[in-house]
Parts: sequence; structure tokens; C-alpha cells
Amino acid sequence: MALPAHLQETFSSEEVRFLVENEPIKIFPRITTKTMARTTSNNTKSHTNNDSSTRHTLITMNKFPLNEMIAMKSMEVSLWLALLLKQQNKCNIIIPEWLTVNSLDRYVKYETKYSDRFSSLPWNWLVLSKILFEKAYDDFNDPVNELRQRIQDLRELRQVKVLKGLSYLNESHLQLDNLSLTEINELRPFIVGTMNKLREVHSASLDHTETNEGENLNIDEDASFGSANYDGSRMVT
Amino acid sequence: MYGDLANKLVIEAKRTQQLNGKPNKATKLPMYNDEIVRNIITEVNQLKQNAEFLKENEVMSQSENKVVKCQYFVNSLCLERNKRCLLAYQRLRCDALDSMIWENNGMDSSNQDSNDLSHEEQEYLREYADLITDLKVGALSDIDISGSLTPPSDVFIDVRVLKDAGEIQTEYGVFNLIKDSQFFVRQSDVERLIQQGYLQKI
Amino acid sequence: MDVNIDDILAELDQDTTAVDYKVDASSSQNAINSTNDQTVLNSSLTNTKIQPTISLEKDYKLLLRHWQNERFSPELLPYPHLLMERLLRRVSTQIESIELISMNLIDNDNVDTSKNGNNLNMLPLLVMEAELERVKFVIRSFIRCRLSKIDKFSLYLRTIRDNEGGNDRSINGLLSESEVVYHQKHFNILLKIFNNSILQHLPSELQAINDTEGSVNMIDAPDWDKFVFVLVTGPPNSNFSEDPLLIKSQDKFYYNVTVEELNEDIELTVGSIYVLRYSVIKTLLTDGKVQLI
Amino acid sequence: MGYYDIDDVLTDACEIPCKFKHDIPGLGYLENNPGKPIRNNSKLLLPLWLARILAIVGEDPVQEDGTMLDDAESIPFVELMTPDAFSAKVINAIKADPVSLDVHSISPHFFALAIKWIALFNDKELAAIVTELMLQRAQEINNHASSVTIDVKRQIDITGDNSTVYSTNAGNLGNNNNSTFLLTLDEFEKRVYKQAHESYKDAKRWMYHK
Repeated sequence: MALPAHLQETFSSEEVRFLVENEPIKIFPRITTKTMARTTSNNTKSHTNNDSSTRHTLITMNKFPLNEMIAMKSMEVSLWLALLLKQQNKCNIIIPEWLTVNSLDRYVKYETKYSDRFSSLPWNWLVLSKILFEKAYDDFNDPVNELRQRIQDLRELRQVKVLKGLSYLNESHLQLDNLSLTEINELRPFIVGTMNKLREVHSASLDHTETNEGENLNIDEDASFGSANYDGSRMVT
Repeated sequence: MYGDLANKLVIEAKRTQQLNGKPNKATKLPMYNDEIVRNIITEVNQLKQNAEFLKENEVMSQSENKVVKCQYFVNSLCLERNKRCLLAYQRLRCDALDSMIWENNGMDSSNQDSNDLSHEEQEYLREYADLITDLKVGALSDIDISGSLTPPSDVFIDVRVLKDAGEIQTEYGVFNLIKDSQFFVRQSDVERLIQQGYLQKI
Repeated sequence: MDVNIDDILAELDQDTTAVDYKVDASSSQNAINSTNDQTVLNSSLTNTKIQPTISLEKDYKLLLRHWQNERFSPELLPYPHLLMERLLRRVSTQIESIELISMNLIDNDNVDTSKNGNNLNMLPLLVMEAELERVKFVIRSFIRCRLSKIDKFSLYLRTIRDNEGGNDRSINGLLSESEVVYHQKHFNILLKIFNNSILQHLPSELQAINDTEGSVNMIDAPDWDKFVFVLVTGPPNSNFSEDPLLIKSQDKFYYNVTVEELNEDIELTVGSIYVLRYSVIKTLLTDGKVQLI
Repeated sequence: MGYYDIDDVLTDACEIPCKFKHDIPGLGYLENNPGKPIRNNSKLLLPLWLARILAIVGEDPVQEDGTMLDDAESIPFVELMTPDAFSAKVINAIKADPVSLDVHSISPHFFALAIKWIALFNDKELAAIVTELMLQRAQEINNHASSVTIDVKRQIDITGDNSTVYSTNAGNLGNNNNSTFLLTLDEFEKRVYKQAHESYKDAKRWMYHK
């Protein structure tokens, strides 16, 4: 198969991370590139080989962020780019507001208070926190281990609720507001697998004649065999 | 009973499916069961003769209509069933052959013992490999469609040189790998050197 | 170097003109619908006065959305012809650019690898390469997913084609050119092995592989009622007042959908996440008002 | 589902007790009596692919004298009898304790077979029972699937270096003590279990692995 079986029903965790990496995040550049860029682009186009800045273009962004950087002036870039710059010591990542001890404490409170709903954590909270703990731990003001503990608490609190919610599986629909992508993705095979089968059972119990087997049964075109009522032919022992 | 052999074949297919069900494991096929397939085809021919016999009879004896009809039905259903089992078996194996081609980056040399494949399957494998090769050079040539399905992460990495390795040439110029120096390089350029113990990922 | 990078870029801009105009200026009701793509292209060619907005960013986001939708929908979705054309051209141009720039770097002996290779001159190139790998990955994964569906619904897709009176128009809307070729060729070799190892040994009346009259239908169709995870996004242009299907009540917007089999109405609130039967949201998906996640 | 679906092909092979309603010469091979006739009212097991069709087709409604038979009078070739899988005994066991029921031993394709059986008679009562059974067991399946033990503690107090030890239990069906339940799963349940388990494992591996 052109797509391996384990990718046919769901995303891998790496793919979820990939999606999250496309989201914007704020950084403080540690270098200034903006003026250089302006001189070259405002002057009549220079075609000297040394001037490579005009040649740098990206295909998923309208601007080339690397030419827009001013040291310590915050700007927004895709997470993957922020991580690459960070790795090169060219920026600090501005940790999002929600990822502080104070704010997480409020989320924990909410999750504890309401047993039947999820707090509105960002849809990428699990992935983003994990990435930043790993790659930008020196950009946090709060102690990372305390943050990590709270993320773990949130994770467990929500898992308990998810488990409870799963007893409401049915053949119609579910509403799962504020569930993050990681949580959705890990639950997907179970929820989809079970609900599909519940649907099949329910559907089979309905009397939609057009889908009854045997209705389009015509083993031999030139014989027109009559069909009898199913119910009449059943014998209950 | 008619259809029993076909069942055996499908149970075998089920086993193959289970063997290949685990992620990140190379697809493999057991020996093509030529014997059962041929025996089912023999059974099919038997059923076909029965059908012809019944058809002649139907015309001749109107009085035994329902008997002939019942016999005819049973016969047709057995034929149909055998066909379905044969096709399901072959289709499962073809899907597995497809997987092998993709896993091996479009080549038909895999760890599959080609003696375990029927002649038709060997031919199919070659033809599918050719098809993928053609696909790679067309409009999608820049994409490398048989490449990795794991998202790129850490395209570039920091490495430390563990033992002198001389100069290497990359797209980014020449790197002189002297012990204890550090470089920022494209991971794919140095994969081999890491494996061989010259470099260490930091 | 005879090729001037600016020429390439200029050409690229020109190429994207017609189509990018569409992304922004079309009613974008059908931002995801490829047949609509086609019409808008034609009209924009005759009307070149309209100022195009080139949005590389939007195109990439659209690609990600197509990728996710394709991965989770039970059916094969229409190929986004123009979007893919633009993206593939950009990839190819970018590969050339990267080659030129890196050659240039080496020529000028600009690369100072002695100090950690952390050269500022190199960084932009690294970024370009990393981005390129990402785009290539999504396109690759997207196409591979489509190919596996084309295989799965090989016969079903053929019947769609044959039902269109033998012309290939509808299937050409659904598939890209390379996909059409792949579909046809793979079908042929599959049919060949079926014939050689099985069908030719069966009585002629049993040799069909598209028999729908037997006790089991031979043509596997998509499971239209399969459950999918849906995020309700609202109209693609976020123009909530212009979407006739969108209902406003108190402080929320929602779509009303019906699960026919259960005779049950469901309110789909913008911003909410649901697990639903695919058939229920199929139209909303085509119109870009919901997204599969 | 589908023509090429191996599990569906196997489900169709499930045997259903049937009673023949006509004397049919030459069909003795169905009950291992080749060459002999099948007698009216003789009981035998037939695979579903054969039984379900013989149960709906039968004697031609047009009689030899040219008159039509009513639907009710046109007797199908066989009558289907309730298979053991849905016998009163099993139904009672389902109602008593769905989670400890050994579904696999009743039929490896229990749920798929149930769906086909329910569809034959639009049997709402059986559908309700099967739904309840599936739901109750689903919770248990999910509990097992999500129990991926990872040594989290070790990792939490170290910020930079996270050497994670993780192991999965129940990775293979039936290799440890709390897997008795897993041995009772039918093919559908097994598939859901495996896919769910892989999914939880993948998420956890990613979360706790550098």
C-alpha cells in the first residue's frame, strides 16, 4: 500500500508535532538583519554576486523573516523557524502567556472544578509545552520542573474525564470541545473504531429494504426467482 | 464440502495479514500456496460441469423445477464463493507486494524471497516497481514520492568530532573534521559518519 | 551562471498571478473545490487588470488543510489542481535557487567552516533548505495518501469514469494527470495478475471483476457514514454574514445538519469539535466550512 | 467491509444451523452424504454465504399449472435457526456479565456475525443487546489499551536530561497476567484494541522520549 497501514486511520505523533511547528510563535531576535536588507532592496537592484540577501526567499511565507530581524524587537515566526534560530543562538523564544505557573494553576483549578468539561487550553498545549521545555528551557522565567509537573497534572486530570466521557459513545455523534490535537489523535482509533461498529449494529436493525442483502441478488439473469419474506423463514429455537 | 479449500486459503491470508500488521516492520509474504489454488480451480471446474448439466436438465424436466433450481443455486453460490476467496487471497498479496515496493524506495529488491512468489506475482512486482519509477520522474520528480513519510525534524544538527576524519565535501562547503571541533551540519550529510562513530550528535 | 535569479522570481510571480487572485478574490465558497478553481482561472486570464495578491502563506496553509482532510476522509477528495501546480513550481524553483546560492557560497569561499560552521551567511540557506524539506514532506505524504485511496477504490473510480459516458472529465477533475496514469496502469497490472492466476480458469460468466449482481457487491465504495473528527471553522473567508447556511443565535454561529438514518438534527457550532458521520458534513467540507482533524 | 475484506470473507464462513424445507436429490454432499438426497426437515449446518441465500429463495411462485403462489406459500429452501452464538444461553450470559464473557470462544467473528444476523431480520432486540455488550466491553478494552506503563517519575525531576524508561504491558496479546480479558476478544475487538494500544503507545513514546 502506498501509505503504510498505521498511517491510514490516524496521524503519527511526529505528524502532530509537524503541524504544531507550522504555527506562529513570538521571538526576540538576538541579531539585527533588517537594515542590511533595507539598503539592498531600496537601492536599484544590485546584481553583484556577493549580495545574496535578495536571493533568499521562502515558499511558505510572504516575507523572508531572516531579513526582518531587529535585535530584541519581538517578531512572529513559525515555530520550526524559531527553533532553528534558537538552536543557532540567534533568538530567544517568548514563552506564551498560558505557559506560566500562575496561568497553569488556573487551568488546573478549572479542570478540577468541572468534571464534565475541558478548560480552553490551546489546541497544541501538550506538544508546544514539550517542545519548549526541551529546546527553550532557558527562556522560561518559571522553573521548568514546576511547569512540567503542572502539565502532567493537567494531562492526568483530563484523561480521567476522557475515560468517563467514553462511556457515552453512541451511533450518532459526540461533541468534544477544547480537546487538543494530541488528545484527539491518541483517542481516534478507539473512538472511531467503536462508534463505527455501533453504527453498523444500529443500521442493521433498521428496515431499509434497499440495503437488504438478497434484494439485488440475481445469480442467474435469466431466472426470475421470487423472494420470500425473511421474517417468515426464521425459526427461533 | 465445496468451499472448504477456499476457506483454508482465506485463513492463510488472515495469518499473513496479522504477520504484517505491525508498524515499522518490513512486509513479508509466505510461500504462494499454489497447491490449494490449483485444487480450488479444479473444484471450480467440477462445479462448472455440474452447472452445465443442471442447465440441460432444467430445459428437459419442467416438473423437477424446484429441485434443479435449488441445486443450481447451491452450485452457483459455491462458484461465487470460491471466486471471492481466490481473489481476496491474491489481492491481499498484491497489496503486500505494493507495500514492499514503497518500503524499498521503489526498488523491487526486498528481503522477500522471490521463490515464495508465484511467477505472476514476480511479474506484478516488477511491473509495479516500474510504475513507481515512472511516477518518480514525472511531474513529481522534485518531491521524491518514495521518500520518508516521517516528518523532517532537525534537518540540521550540531555534531562534535570524536576522531579525526579528514575533509568532507557538502553543499555547504568543505568541513575539516578535526577531533573535538564542532559543526552545524545537515543531518543527512553526516548520517554515515555518526553511525561509524566519527561524529556525535550534541 | 546564465540564469538570473530575479528572472526566475519574476516568472514565478507571474505564474502565481492568475491563481492567487483566485484565492483572495473568488467568493472562496469553494476554496477547497478544484472544479471551481478551473473556472476562476479562465476568467482571471481574460481579466488581468485585477491586482493579484500573492499569498505563499495562504497556499501553504491550504495545502496543510488538504493534507489533513485527505488523510481522514473515507473518500478520495478532488485534487486541488491549481494549488498543486503553484506549489510544485515553487518547490522546483526553490531547489534551483538553493543550488545557485550554495554554489555561489562555495565559489566565493564565503563559507567559514572553521568556527562551528555557524556562519551568518549560511543561515538563510539553512532556513530555505529546512523549509523546502517540510513542503516536500507534506506534498509527498498527501500524494501517497491519495495513491493508497486510488488503489483502494480503483474499480469504484473506474465506474465513476465509465458512468460519465466514457469521457474522462470527471475523473480528471478528481485526479491529477500523474494520478490518472497511475490509476490506469496499476489497474491494468492488477487485472493482469487476476486474469492470469485466477479469472481465466473460471467459467466465462464468473470472470467479471465489477459484478454488482452477485450476493456480494464486487465494487468497494467509500464508507460514506464513517465517523470522522470535525472542526467547524465557518466560511473560508470568515465572512459570517454572507453564509446563508450559517445560523446565528445569541452569541454563537452554527450550522444545522441532519443524520438522516436517525432522523436527528445536530447543531454544529463554529469553533467546536465533533465526531460525526462523514456523509453528514460532506457538503460543508467541500465548501471549506469544516475541517477534518 | 467489502468484497476483498478478509474478515468479512471469514465471517461469511460462519456456520448457521438450517432446516431444509424440501426434498432435494443430489445435495447430500452438504451433509457429508454425497450422492444421497437431502430430505425435507433435515437439519444441517451451512455456511452463512450459502444459508442466507437459500433462506430467501425457494420454490418458484409460478406453479406447473400456471397459477401463482402467495408469498406466504412459496416456501424457501431452508429455514434459518438461531445459531449458538445468539442462543438464549449466550444472551443470558451477556446480560449477566458482559465483560467476563468469552466472546472469542463463542465466535471469533461474533460482532460481524451479529450485524449480519441482525440485518437479516431487522432484529432490534438483538441489536440492543449487542450494543450494550459492545459498549461495556469497549470501556474495558480501552482501559487495557491505554495502560502503557512509563516510568514518568524518573523523568520529571530532571530538567535537561530525560532518560526515560518505558515499557508497555499487554503489548502482545496474552503474555501477562492481566491479559485474560484480552484473550476473550473477538476479531473486531482485537483490531480496536491493537489500534488503540498502538495509538496510546505512540503518543506516550513521543511525550516522554526526547
